[in-house]
Amino acid sequence: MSVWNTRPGPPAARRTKLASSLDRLGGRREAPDRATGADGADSKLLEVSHLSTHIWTRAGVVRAVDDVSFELDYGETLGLVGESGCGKSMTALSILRLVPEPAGRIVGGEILFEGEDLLHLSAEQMRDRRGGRIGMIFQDPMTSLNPVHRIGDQIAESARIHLGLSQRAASDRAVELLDKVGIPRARDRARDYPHQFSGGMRQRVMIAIALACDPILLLADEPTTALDVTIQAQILELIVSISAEFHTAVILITHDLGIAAGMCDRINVMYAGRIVESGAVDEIFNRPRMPYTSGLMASIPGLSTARGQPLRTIEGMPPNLIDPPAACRFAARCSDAREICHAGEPELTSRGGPDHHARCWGTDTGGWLP
Amino acid sequence: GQAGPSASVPAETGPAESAVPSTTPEAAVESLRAGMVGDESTLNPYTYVTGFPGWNLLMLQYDSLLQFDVNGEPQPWLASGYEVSADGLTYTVTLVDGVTWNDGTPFTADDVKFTVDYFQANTQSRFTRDLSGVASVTVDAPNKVTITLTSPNPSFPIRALADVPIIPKHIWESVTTPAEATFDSPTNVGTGPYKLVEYVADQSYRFVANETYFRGAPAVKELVLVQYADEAGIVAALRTGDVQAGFRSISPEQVEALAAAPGIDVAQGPEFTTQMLYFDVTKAPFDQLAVRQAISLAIDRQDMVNTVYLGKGTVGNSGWTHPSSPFFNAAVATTTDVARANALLDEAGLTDSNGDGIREFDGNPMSFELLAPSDNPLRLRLAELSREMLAQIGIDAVVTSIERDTLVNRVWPDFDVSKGRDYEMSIFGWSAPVQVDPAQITALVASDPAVGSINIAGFKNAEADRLSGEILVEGDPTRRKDLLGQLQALVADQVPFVMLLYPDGNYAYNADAYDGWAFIAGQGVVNKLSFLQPDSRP
Amino acid sequence: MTAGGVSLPELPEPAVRLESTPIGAPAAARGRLTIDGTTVIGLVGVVLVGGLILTAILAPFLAPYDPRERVGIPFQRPSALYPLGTNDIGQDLLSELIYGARVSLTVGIVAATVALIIGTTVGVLAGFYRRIVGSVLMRFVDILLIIPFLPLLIVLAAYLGRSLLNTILIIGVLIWAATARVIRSQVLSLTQRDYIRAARALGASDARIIGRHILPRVLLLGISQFVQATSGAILLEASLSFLGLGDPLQKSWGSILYWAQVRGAFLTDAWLWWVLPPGLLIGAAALGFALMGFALEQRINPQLRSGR
Amino acid sequence: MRTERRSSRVLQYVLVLLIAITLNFMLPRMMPGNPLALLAGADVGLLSPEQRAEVAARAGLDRSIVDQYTAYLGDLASGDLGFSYRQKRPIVDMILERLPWTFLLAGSALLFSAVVGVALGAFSAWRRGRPADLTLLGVMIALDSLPSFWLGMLFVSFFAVQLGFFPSGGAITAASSLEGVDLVLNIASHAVLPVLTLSLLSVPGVYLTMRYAMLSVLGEDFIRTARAKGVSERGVLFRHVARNALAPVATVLALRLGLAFGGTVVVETVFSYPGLGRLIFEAVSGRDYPVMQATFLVFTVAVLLSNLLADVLYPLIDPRARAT
Amino acid sequence: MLGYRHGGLAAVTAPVERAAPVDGGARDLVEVDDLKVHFPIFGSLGRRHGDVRAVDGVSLRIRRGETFGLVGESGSGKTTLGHAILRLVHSTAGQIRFDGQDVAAVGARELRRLRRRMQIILQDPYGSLDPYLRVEAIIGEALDIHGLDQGPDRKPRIAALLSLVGLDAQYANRFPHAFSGGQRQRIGIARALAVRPEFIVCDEPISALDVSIQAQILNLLLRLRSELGLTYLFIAHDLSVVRHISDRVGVMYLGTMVEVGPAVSIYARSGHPYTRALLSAIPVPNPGAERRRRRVILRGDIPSPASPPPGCRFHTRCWLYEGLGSPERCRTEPPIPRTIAPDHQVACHFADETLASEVGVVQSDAPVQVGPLPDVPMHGAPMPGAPMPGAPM
Ligand SMILES: Nc1ncnc2c1ncn2[C@@H]1O[C@H](COP(=O)(O)OP(=O)(O)OP(=O)(O)O)[C@@H](O)[C@H]1O
Ligand SMILES: Nc1ncnc2c1ncn2[C@@H]1O[C@H](COP(=O)(O)OP(=O)(O)OP(=O)(O)O)[C@@H](O)[C@H]1O
Ligand SMILES: [Mg+2]
Ligand SMILES: [Mg+2]
Repeated sequence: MSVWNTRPGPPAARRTKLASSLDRLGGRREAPDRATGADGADSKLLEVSHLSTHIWTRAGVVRAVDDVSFELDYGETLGLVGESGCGKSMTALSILRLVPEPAGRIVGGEILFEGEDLLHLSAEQMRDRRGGRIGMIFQDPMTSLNPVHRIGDQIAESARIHLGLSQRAASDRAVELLDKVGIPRARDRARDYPHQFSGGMRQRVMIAIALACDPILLLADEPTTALDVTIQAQILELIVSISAEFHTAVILITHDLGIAAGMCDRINVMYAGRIVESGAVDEIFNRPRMPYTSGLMASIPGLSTARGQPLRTIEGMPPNLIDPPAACRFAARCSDAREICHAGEPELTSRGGPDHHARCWGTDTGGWLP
Repeated sequence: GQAGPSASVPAETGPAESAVPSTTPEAAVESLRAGMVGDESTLNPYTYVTGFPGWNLLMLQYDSLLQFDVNGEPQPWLASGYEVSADGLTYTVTLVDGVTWNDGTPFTADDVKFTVDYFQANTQSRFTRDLSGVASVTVDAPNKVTITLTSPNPSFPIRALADVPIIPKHIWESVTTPAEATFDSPTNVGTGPYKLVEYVADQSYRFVANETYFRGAPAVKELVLVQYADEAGIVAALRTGDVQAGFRSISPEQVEALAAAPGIDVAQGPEFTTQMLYFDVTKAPFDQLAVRQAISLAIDRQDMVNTVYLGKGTVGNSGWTHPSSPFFNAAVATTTDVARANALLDEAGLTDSNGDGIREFDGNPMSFELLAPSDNPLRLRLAELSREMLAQIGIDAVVTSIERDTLVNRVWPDFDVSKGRDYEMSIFGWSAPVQVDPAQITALVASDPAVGSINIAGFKNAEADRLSGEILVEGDPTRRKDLLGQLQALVADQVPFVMLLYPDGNYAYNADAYDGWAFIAGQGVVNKLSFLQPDSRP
Repeated sequence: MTAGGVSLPELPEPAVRLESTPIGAPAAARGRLTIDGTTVIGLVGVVLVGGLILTAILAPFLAPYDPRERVGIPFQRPSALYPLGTNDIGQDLLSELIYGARVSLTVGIVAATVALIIGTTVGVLAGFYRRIVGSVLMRFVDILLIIPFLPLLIVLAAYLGRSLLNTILIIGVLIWAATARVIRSQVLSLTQRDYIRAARALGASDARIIGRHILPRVLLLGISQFVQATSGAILLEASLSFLGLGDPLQKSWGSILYWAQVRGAFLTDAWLWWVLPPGLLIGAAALGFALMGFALEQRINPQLRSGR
Repeated sequence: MRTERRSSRVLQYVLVLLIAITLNFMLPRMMPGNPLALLAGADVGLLSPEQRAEVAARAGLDRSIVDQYTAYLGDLASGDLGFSYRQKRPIVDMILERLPWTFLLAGSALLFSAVVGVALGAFSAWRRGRPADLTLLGVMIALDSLPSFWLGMLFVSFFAVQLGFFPSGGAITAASSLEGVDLVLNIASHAVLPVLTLSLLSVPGVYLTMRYAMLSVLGEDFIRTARAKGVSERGVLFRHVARNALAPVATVLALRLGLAFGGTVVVETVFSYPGLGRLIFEAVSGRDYPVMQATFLVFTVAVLLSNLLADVLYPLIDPRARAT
Repeated sequence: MLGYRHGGLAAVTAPVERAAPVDGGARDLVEVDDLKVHFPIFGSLGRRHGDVRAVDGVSLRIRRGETFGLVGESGSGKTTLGHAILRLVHSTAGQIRFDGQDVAAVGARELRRLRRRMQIILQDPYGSLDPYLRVEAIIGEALDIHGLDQGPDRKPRIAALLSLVGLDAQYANRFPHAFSGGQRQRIGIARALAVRPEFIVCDEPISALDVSIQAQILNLLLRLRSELGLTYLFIAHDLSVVRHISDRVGVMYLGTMVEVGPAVSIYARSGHPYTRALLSAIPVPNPGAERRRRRVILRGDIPSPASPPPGCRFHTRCWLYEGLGSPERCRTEPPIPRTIAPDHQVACHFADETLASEVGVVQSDAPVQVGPLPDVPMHGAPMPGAPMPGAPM
């Protein structure tokens, strides 16, 4: 039994035993000090600005990600929440430049990662970032592993590509990682194939793959949605402890506000291809400024809501991303919408706290922006 | 298919009109390659497969007592001569001296007696049938045997003496199941001009000349037969030079094309196979003479020869016998007259009462199924042309192409005419032996199944039966010819079937490679004479 | 051999799904070019097949002669009078070719229809009544698929005799197994669908479920199978006719080739006008249907559309 | 469970084999026509009824169908395929003589089409949606739509008859005492056209399978995982896509091995090639029951063996099928 | 029959005939006794390798008018139990009585009548509607099968059903693909309501939906229950949802019922370590509460239902078992349910120890006030005949 506390400790620099042993093994380049970043406290690990990703379909161009900007600090966990189809996955895939081509294309913006614009890297350089500095975990562990390769090899592949390890060293490392993510008898299990693993174990393997090269950024796209609630808890615990231990920044994509509340330092709420609210987790949950965010939270029957009572709902459904309205995209579903809401689109503006932004015509004080 | 001829043609009939120039090869040809179709197994008397060319190839290694000459007449061969007793029952045969089997053992009269006894004891359909009338064989001397028949048989020399291969006693006496015995180079022993030295199933045969052959060393030292899937394969191989001769008659459309090819000649001549139009004369309306006569009159045989055989055939004679036959009754005329045919039908009251272009009988339209074998394109075409011609006299023939064996089974169930028949009309034909032995016409028309064994039309006519009976026992050649002429006239008049045409044999070869071919009428070039020096030929 | 016609491979349990992609869920990624390409491929197929069907229908107006009539002397070279020459008994080859479209296309389409009917029936029954009926039927299908095809075809053709109807029946009866398999796996997955369960819960009878929910769903798949089977059937008819196992008296493209073969046309110059055209037409017809089938399959099977 | 699975699979094959054997026995006998003509030779009509009966009895045709069947099974069990009516030789010999030729044709054609088909299929999948892919796809579907006999006929007509490059038929220049390299060259020159015909016709099948398999693998989630690991395009294509596509492709190839046997019928007929395919065609047209039965059986066994091969191969390639 | 034209909503869906309870209303609507549903595992030649014991000895009572919530991990047999009650799967052993009638024993005709009284709403709104049929046909099929409202009554009745679930009547002509998930689920509900059932199995009807839509559907179900007096078996894996809607809750694990009790009691004082673990695993959208919470993480995976562990099926993953030093009882003896509170049974040998533990106890936090709740009457109170406001699209 393990009883744990969700929060990682204060983001102090910690190099773990595993991390340093990996350094020894791979003799890889030394990462800049992960607590502060190479260029001092000012610079962020990831700065996404005005990112737009479109998908061409027969019906028209889907603006899956529409002018999205956000930042991520070293070691920080950022939640990306929102309804299905709002562009969360596309955002993550855009960062890795894995948007399904040729239908999808990043049409604009800039993604500064450790100071470099990922969109300007060559394919070769980009591959070097993928799986190296940036790891990714996908939603469905049942299909995300190659069924014909051994578990160990799939983990080792990353290490071999990015750390240039020998076959032997790479597989030793795979065993070490498997052990790390809590697979018992790791050395034996490394020789198994994915189908011999349960869903939860596969997701652990996915995490091991993502962590194989000690990434500085981990993208987790709904890593627990496909899992049972008790297994979900196992995986979440793993991600938390690992990210704390490796001091890895995490972008956690989820539609479960509960998970976001428990896991994240900061939250970005997305709606119809845009970020509509962002801020520190307590700010977002305790003082939501966007009716959409509060609506989402109110729709969840919590342990504290009155049983049997109707819940607050958000009626209607998100707009079509092929031809989004020029107004506030949420206006059509917003119970507080006024004329202005249907007239023009508000900017993402600072609210209340320094790190709290919302895209709403309503003001903090309950009034309305001009 | 075709079967090897076992009868003679009279001397006055020349072989092929386009007779092959008989050159005298100065030196023997080293090797000759010829193409054939279909495997003939190990080529001994019990295993060869078809009458043609199986029997013909068999006889390259074996000899019979008599041998056809190029005119198709039986001549002394292993027998230096024979005498027939007055009652026609006893044949005394004298053998040539100094003949040896190709394994060195001397050939004697014992081998002849053994051969007859063996074929009688171990059924081989053709030879057992040939020898079925033999009561006994006695060896009078090492070079003399007496063969006694149970009843007189004027066809005996043609059908038995010139047909049955003599087999070596010292080899065969230990063979108990001949059809299943394995024959190979040491056991394949004959007296013939060639010895089979190599057989690769489905691919080839290799014969080498018997240099000590009693008629002299053959003109071709090595003979290689290559098997092809079909005629086209042979033609292609002839053109590419893979083979120098085709042991199969080339279809008419290829003749000109091949003859035009450099170095390639085509030997043409009569083959006694037949193409006929049959109907079940036991069934209405074919039981009416007028209908049969009208059909015969409606068929334009020349058109068929020209269109389907491109002229490479002989127009059928309504008396059935080939004009080249010594027994041909020249008085029997064959006419095409559509108007008279229509008149005949009108007279018989078979008119087209409903104006649909088809006559009626007993209220039924004169519409019949005309069977044609699906594997024989030329017969299919003959059927199509027949349909067209019969349409002119208000008879609707619906051509049905069916599997050859199915057709045979319907026309001739279990090969037994006493079992009846299940067809209306059919294109059918007989192999060469049926035409070569003039007496065989009786088998076509006699109503007693024992005599009319191939009377598949179900024809029954008292006069025909009488004539048949006489023909079978008549020993006097002139009288026999007269009787045969009468029967031909009767056939032409009664129309038990419609004789359409006799196809020609066309054998392509490369004249530069070898040119010594002997075309035996009704048999073609595939025979041992083709490979003997001209002075060795009878 | 031409056995299955276009052998779009059957992968273990093809995952054929017909649902339109749910709104909101990421649709299978589609390359623009692939879609366009598929459309073009399908259109080429439609044009080919349409052209040939039109030819067949308009044969009496297009053909210069009655193909059964001997209009010239045999074995003529092409001339103004006979654009493709004459055959071995003087029938006009061009007219034969034009009328041949009727037989070849009829055999193809009707045989494929027979296969579609049997295959769909067996597939639906085997998929719906999975246990006993299903396993018995599928064992039968297995055996049919394992028995050497062409030999069986040859024997059946020989047994049943030659007629157009028999050719159609033989081909139809032998090629349904593949259709049955594909349909069955589709039905198997359909019966697991929730809306079938819902219909059951409403008290719907088996007949109603099959008729209303299963059949309409397998229809599209059936059509794609049908189109591909047509292509195969046309080739089979040609092969059978060529081997002399069809009805040589029917004017089909295969039988024209049969006559060309038995009368030695391909050993002479005649291959140019006697052998080439019918072969090309057979190819064109088979290709037309195959292309249509291919395009249809691309549309139906989302797995084929994906790939990034 | 694993052994049980395997044993039940074997059971299934035995069942199919039994049914095939029975069918093989029944089908030739269902054919119209009388084998007597063959047994007795062309002059059967001139035989007396007694002689005919004797001939039939010698071939065992006089016995009841059940007797014939049990005798047939008994002979099969002892490896005796019977005696040819037509060639009057043990069928085992005939088949053994022809088997190598068919193996040569089918084997080389399969090898050729496997290499070419897999390579082109992979290429197409890699260029999916581009003009090169679509062109190749069109060509392959077109090739697949050509009748095999026609292609063979054209080859004979063009390469053998008109140009004289290759022999027009046969497997080897008959009765030529060739040895060593000459022999090999001779055999090879005979095999070129039939192998080419067979290959051209089976390349599309392999190609389409490969392309299809690769495309469906390309759409799988784990390919995205591989990309996210930073695997290069080549690595994705070879290590991940091709490796996964291998299982269906190998299965199809194994199954084709069995089908290739049957596929030789037409080509061997066109090229007068002395293989099993021609044997069966000859046997059918000649009503050689025992040969028909035996060749049917060989074809069936070939298909069964190739199915078995596929079954054995699949789990070797796809670990999921190795489930315990 | 009540006319849809004259009555309110109730008239639209009121059961055509409602059999009087056999023994005067005291009887529970659904009675399940020691139910077992086993699925045979077949080999390739149809040989049976064993059984998946999807439901393995479950007993429960569902009272008239109550909502019975069923939770448990994936594969624990919830769906199978629901299907067995409707006889969508054959039960291997045990008894199911609906309103006193043995569901397994009735003939085809009677079964059809029964299925008019019980209905099911399925989890996947995308898979549960035939994409080839128009909405009208989908809902109409329910009417056709039972011969209800045929002829001129059919169209208006379908329209009334649609408006009952908050959809515009003009949608009747559309195909399912034109609808969002939430709308599709409404269509599914309308289909179930078409036959005027008394009892509905809701098999995870909201799991596949977005949070915002989930609330809409939950509200709709709540409203229908109060208006139509429906009885629900509500299956979910989300404990907070179950708690919100249910009167009583059953917790399933590997085919068995490990705990049954009033919702309040279960959430406040669960006596089963598994329930505790489930409770502790629910993430709540409240960073403060999350931070303070003590979670229990179960080790390992759910064992295969084909070979469940002996004794207490949960012992392989049980935190308490570990804490107690692996008592042998848990491994050998299947626990018998016992009552730990009124109407609250637990199948655990060490229920007392569990009760004493703090693990997974839900701290009641101050509710997060996120704005005014819509003015909707409470459970049980009648509601005016207007459809819910703000119907989508
Ligand atoms: N391959 C594709 N083709 C067409 N549209 C696509 C494709 N992939 C995604 N989209 C569209 O892009 C938009 C954003 O998709 P995305 O996958 O980022 O959503 P999401 O927020 O991750 O949703 P979910 O919670 O369902 O995963 C959606 O409207 C989706 O329909
Ligand atoms: N038709 C079937 N055949 C065989 N096994 C089945 C069948 N239906 C269900 N099962 C098995 O029975 C067990 C219980 O399944 P069930 O669907 O009832 O679980 P559940 O609790 O509803 O799970 P979920 O939350 O995933 O819906 C599972 O292991 C499942 O695999
Ligand atoms: Mg997503
Ligand atoms: Mg379920």
